[in-house]
Amino acid sequence: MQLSPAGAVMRPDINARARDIESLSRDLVRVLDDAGHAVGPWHPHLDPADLQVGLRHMLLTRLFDDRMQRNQRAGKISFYIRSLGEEAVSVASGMALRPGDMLFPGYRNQGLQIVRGISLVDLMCQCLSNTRDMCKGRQLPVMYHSRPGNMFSISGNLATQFPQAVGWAMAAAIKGEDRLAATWLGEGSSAEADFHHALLFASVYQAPVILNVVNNQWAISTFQGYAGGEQRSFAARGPGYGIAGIRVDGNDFLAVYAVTQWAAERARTGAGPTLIELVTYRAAAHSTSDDPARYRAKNDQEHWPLGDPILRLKQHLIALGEWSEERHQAMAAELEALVATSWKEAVSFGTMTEGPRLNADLMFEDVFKEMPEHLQKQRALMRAERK
Amino acid sequence: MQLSPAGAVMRPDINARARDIESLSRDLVRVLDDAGHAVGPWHPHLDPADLQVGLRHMLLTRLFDDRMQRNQRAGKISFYIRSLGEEAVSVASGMALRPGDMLFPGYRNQGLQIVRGISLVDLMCQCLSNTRDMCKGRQLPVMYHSRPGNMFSISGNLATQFPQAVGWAMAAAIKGEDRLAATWLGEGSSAEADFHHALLFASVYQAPVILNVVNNQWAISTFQGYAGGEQRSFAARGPGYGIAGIRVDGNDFLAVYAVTQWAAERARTGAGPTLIELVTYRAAAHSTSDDPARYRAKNDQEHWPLGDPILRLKQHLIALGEWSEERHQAMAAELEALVATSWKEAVSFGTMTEGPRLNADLMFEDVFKEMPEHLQKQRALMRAERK
Amino acid sequence: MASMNMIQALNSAMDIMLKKDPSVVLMGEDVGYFGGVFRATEGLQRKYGEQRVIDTPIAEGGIVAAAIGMAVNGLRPVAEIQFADYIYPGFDQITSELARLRYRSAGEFYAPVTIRTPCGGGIRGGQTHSQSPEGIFTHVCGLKVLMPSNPYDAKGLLITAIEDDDPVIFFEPKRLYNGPFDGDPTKPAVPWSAHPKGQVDEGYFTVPLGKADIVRPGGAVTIITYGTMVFVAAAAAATMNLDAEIIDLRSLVPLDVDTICSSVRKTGRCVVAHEATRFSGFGAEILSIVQEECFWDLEAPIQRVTGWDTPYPHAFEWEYFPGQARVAAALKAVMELT
Amino acid sequence: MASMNMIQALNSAMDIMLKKDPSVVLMGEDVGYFGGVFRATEGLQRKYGEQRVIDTPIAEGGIVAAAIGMAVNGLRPVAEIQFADYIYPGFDQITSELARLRYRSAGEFYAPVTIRTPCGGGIRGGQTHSQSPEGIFTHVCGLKVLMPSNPYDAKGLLITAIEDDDPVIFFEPKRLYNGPFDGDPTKPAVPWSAHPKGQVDEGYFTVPLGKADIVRPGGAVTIITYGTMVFVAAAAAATMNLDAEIIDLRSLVPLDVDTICSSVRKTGRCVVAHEATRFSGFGAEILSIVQEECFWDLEAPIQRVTGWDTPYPHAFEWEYFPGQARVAAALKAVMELT
Ligand SMILES: Cc1ncc(C[n+]2csc(CCOP(=O)(O)OP(=O)(O)O)c2C)c(N)n1
Ligand SMILES: Cc1ncc(C[n+]2csc(CCOP(=O)(O)OP(=O)(O)O)c2C)c(N)n1
Ligand SMILES: [Mg+2]
Ligand SMILES: [Mg+2]
Repeated sequence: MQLSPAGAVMRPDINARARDIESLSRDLVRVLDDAGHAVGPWHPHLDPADLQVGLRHMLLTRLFDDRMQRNQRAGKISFYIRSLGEEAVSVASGMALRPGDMLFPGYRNQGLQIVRGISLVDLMCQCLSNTRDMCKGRQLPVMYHSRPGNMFSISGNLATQFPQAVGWAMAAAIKGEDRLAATWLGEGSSAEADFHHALLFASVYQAPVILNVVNNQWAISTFQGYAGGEQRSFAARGPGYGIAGIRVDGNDFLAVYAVTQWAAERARTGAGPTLIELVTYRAAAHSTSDDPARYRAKNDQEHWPLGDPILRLKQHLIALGEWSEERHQAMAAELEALVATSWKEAVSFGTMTEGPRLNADLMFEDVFKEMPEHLQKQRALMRAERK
Repeated sequence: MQLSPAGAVMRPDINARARDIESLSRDLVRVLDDAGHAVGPWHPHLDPADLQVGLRHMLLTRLFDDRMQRNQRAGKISFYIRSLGEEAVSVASGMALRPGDMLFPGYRNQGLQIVRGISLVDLMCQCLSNTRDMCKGRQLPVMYHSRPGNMFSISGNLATQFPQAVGWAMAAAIKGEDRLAATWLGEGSSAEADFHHALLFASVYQAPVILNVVNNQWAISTFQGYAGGEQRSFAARGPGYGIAGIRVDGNDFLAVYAVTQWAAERARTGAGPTLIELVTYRAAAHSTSDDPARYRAKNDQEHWPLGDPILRLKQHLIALGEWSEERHQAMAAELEALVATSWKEAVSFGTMTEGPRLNADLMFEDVFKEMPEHLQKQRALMRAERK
Repeated sequence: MASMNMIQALNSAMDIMLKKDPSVVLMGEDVGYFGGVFRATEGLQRKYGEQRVIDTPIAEGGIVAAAIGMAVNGLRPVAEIQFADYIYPGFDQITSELARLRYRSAGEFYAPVTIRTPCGGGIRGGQTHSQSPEGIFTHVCGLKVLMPSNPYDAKGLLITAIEDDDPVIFFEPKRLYNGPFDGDPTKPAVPWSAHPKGQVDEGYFTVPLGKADIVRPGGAVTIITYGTMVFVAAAAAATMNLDAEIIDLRSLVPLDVDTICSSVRKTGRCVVAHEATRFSGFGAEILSIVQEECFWDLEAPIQRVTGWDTPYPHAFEWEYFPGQARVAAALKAVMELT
Repeated sequence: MASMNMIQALNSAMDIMLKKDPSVVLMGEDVGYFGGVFRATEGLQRKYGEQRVIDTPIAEGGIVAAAIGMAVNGLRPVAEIQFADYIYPGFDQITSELARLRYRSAGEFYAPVTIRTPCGGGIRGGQTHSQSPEGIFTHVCGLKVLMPSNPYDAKGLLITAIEDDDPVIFFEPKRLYNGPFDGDPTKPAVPWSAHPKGQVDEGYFTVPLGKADIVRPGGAVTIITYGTMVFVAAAAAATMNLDAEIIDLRSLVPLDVDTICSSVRKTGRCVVAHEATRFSGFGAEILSIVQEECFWDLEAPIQRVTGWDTPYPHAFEWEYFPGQARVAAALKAVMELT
């Protein structure tokens, strides 16, 4: 993999023309060097307090994931997908955007939910399909949404959110709002037609949108090469469509933050859309239904050069004198406790096996705004069956 | 529009890596200068006899088009699509390929049919849906095919042939044949998902295929900008996917021939696929159902810098001392006569209004290899109806 | 009241909604500057600007996806798919996304998108300009599916569709754009100006979803149909001097089961007619419902009149089209006249 | 004879065809090195190489298109769509191209592509891993549509499909991969080894297309079903001590109308059962044909047993699934026991 040293990549003006900054799609923007120092033109110069918030969000994301994974193994939920090793991808870009910006996430962006302050209990209740499930029991675990949080409903169908985000951004422009849309998909999903439609429409209408390809090297069992990643970076698709493409170290909190901020300013000032490739690594199995031992070497990750986003930001904060092992332990313990109490509360609203259950009548609602006759009839039959 | 002077663009080695020759996707390969001389590294040094054949094919294509247009106006056929001004796009690339190479054309590539020697009578009978129609009356005019001619069935659904050609080429590689596939679509059609799938699969499997985007500036009423052409050349999509992209003057017979030959050698030697953008101009209406006066200036074409492919090749041959006005007149007269006699023969097999008609039973054949019961039943009902 | 053909009626509906509701936008291939290949959006970009009437790339999947995103951001997109035969590249976004969004987000997100698309044959369009795929969409829960048969309904239903908060697939039988058509291509074309349903209120009005229209009341047999076949069926019954009750469904989803069943209970005989292919076509659902609801009232088996189970062949358009002869055969059978 | 579950039977069919015919290739997401998310192609890439068992990008539209091109060049691709819920991105290439190629080229070109895809619910897959979209494909003329319900048929039909020169959409009810399922999730799972249809010839054999299987002969009522519902229907009838004739269609297109109709003529009563949603589902076509062909033999209205017209909800899987209770209700009604 082509790595640029930290600080080496230029930071062009936010209204640079896509064709003049193509090298960004081949380089790799990095800010944190191996010693944990922030260097180069992309250094976002964030307030230490913000960095600590970022660290907290990432750690909470990981602890939440760990707990949910165990809950799935314990048969409490049917399915789960972790974002282990990819926490910076969601947390840093989420923090670089404004609350009013609309997010169209994929299923591995739980860090965005954390950044947007969705309560753990709400997330857990969705995974439990219980009486407080925001999806009323209709979706698989992790398929969250939040209208107040400006986070679009996650689809089980890969990549569909990508061109939808562009449409949302086109509407923002039509309405003259300065809100932008940001969306994420995996490098494997970039093979779907929706990816092409998103780039094309973003280019033709110069929509205020940020298109993020999370290149975690794997798509279930297939390496990124099967999505075209061997021939060319995913960021390089951008210039091909006449939109800016930029490749960034997805495990470098500062770099992801800086690049997202740059792209957001471009979008907000009418300089056009940006395609960001976030280079990271799927450290865990694809999902709780998957066993990576069947298709990749156990030590595959050890060869991974970009490290752990949490450790790297922690190291940086310590180097700044703004953090310590002790404070880190304390925060970990606090967050562990938060996750534990949240889970206790969540299960009080029911699990797959115990406690209150959703009313099955809900199955027939929201197919349409008003329930048509044939569904009312079917609901009645269903009730009769359950007697 | 970005024009390079004739002879100015470098001709890289056929096994150059896509990433090292990206400039080809921005430049415009041209061989014929304004005086009609062939210059520069892309000069294919064709035998004058071959140039005369090319001229003949292009002129025949145009005269065939003119005649079929008039036949449609006269109510003899239901619909027609001309390729006026784009004759070199099909004729030159068709001549640069081998008879064994498989062609997946669009509906405006009649020049390929001429190059492959499909008889005018066969083409006319298809347009007439008459008793000798190769499509047995099932397709709109111009939706030709020829298995012996290695030309795939033309679809009314835009762009679908693009990834199919890649699949065909993948199979050729799997079978270890050195045949390649070539396909064409319009710049407007490049917006369809199939275009993306074709580039992606061609890149991932390094298939021996030539992907041609015929940029004739218009897609019915919309300018190429609506397909993303304003932001970037269509050839530039190639490098984004890690495949060679090259932009060529589509009205320059020699340039189109040379570029196609170069791409064919790449494919045949395993150097990978090539995306070719053929820059040309749709001089006529989109089809007989269209009236361009509603959406483009009458004199739009006069501003077109790349001229008429037939006149340019004629001028070149005359400059070579290999052609003359007299010979041109004679050839035109001969071809006019050929078209006229072909039409006479074609109509003897029936028209929409007169002469023999296809047996309507044919409607039920070829839905499946063998006719299933329900279709036999429906055929019987249809026969009863017609009594 | 003004005399309008179906194109003018559709244009009027969109014009009125563009004026009435700033969130309404039109989009599609050639719909903007040009006004659409069938002229349905003619003049509207000039009147409302490029931000409201949008030319799009040739990518039906992208059009539907963008429309969904726009709708989620508060707009009411009316997307034109140039021919129903070309709706399939958008099928995933329609089926997996547009139809499911409200459900999967428990009502927090929804996309009030209307997809207009010309369907049906009889215009020498061959197999890729003649299809009637409505049956497929009636099987996708979460979609409303409409098909008007005349200018008045076209305008009223399109306005209703645009204002509806659920996604609507709006099929336009293109053979009826310029006039009613009784299935006989040899007869001179009749313009809408000569037909009462061609008299259309110039202002805002709506036609309700889920309400069928009894085009002709009758007691002998019920003909359930929609789109192009409405006039063909009427003509066939008239020629046979049959006192047929002819029901124009207009709305396939939701379906007006009451009107259908009370008619069949009255007549005891039923023919279902559409232009689409027969096998697993929408006629099968109608027939099934009638059989389930009215079995004891049926005096003869319900008959289906449809296109054949083949693509729509360019040369055999009229052998393919379910014309009066095919309707007559079904009526004979259901009336046990044979 | 060996005891095989459905996955092993499918794997055996592909193994045999890869060995027998060098033009057969397998392709799809995760099918190669990994052997497929349901393990159907396990070990085959190791055995036949990357040229014959091909991992593809995640692009169902591209997979189908490439398969068509390969088939036109003389190969016989067997493409796996990881879940039937994800077949829609390939819908245009399937409907406009794969199904129409032979017709539009008057037989000069055709594409013998088999598309395998797991369908149906009962595995807690939620709305995007549980769909049964077979009805849609039965409406597309030019496609053959199959759905086996057991290992023996799965192997024999898949071999037949691969050798067939027409395109075949091959649906695999994933709930039946590991064993027959009577609709009661609380019962311990039964393995195929305990079932006669789990005894499968290890060699080459075929099961003919268009031939339904009379799973249980009977005289009181005809139950026409396929896929997951075969065992549910049998169990429900057994519990009611009904002498039901149970027909497993196996092949939806072509459809075995003779077997269906001779059974209904005999029993005079009919229930149609599938897991897919009801409205415009394939059950409507079956019901229609029976009504048209056997009207005078029917002693009671034909009943449909189906999934509800909603997406397949994660939390209400068993309230959604057409289990024994729903079948029993239909049987009661058709037997006029109520
Ligand atoms: C349209 C569609 N096709 C296939 C699938 C099955 N599927 C779910 S996740 C996945 C892999 C996605 O990989 P990638 O896009 O790289 O995301 P990652 O899992 O690495 O985050 C596949 C094939 C799906 N959900 N939707
Ligand atoms: C899938 C699909 N969508 C829309 C159409 C209608 N249509 C036919 S030709 C055309 C314009 C194509 O323009 P372009 O690709 O540039 O080719 P050109 O006509 O310029 O040669 C359109 C929109 C179609 N045939 N198929
Ligand atoms: Mg990935
Ligand atoms: Mg064009």
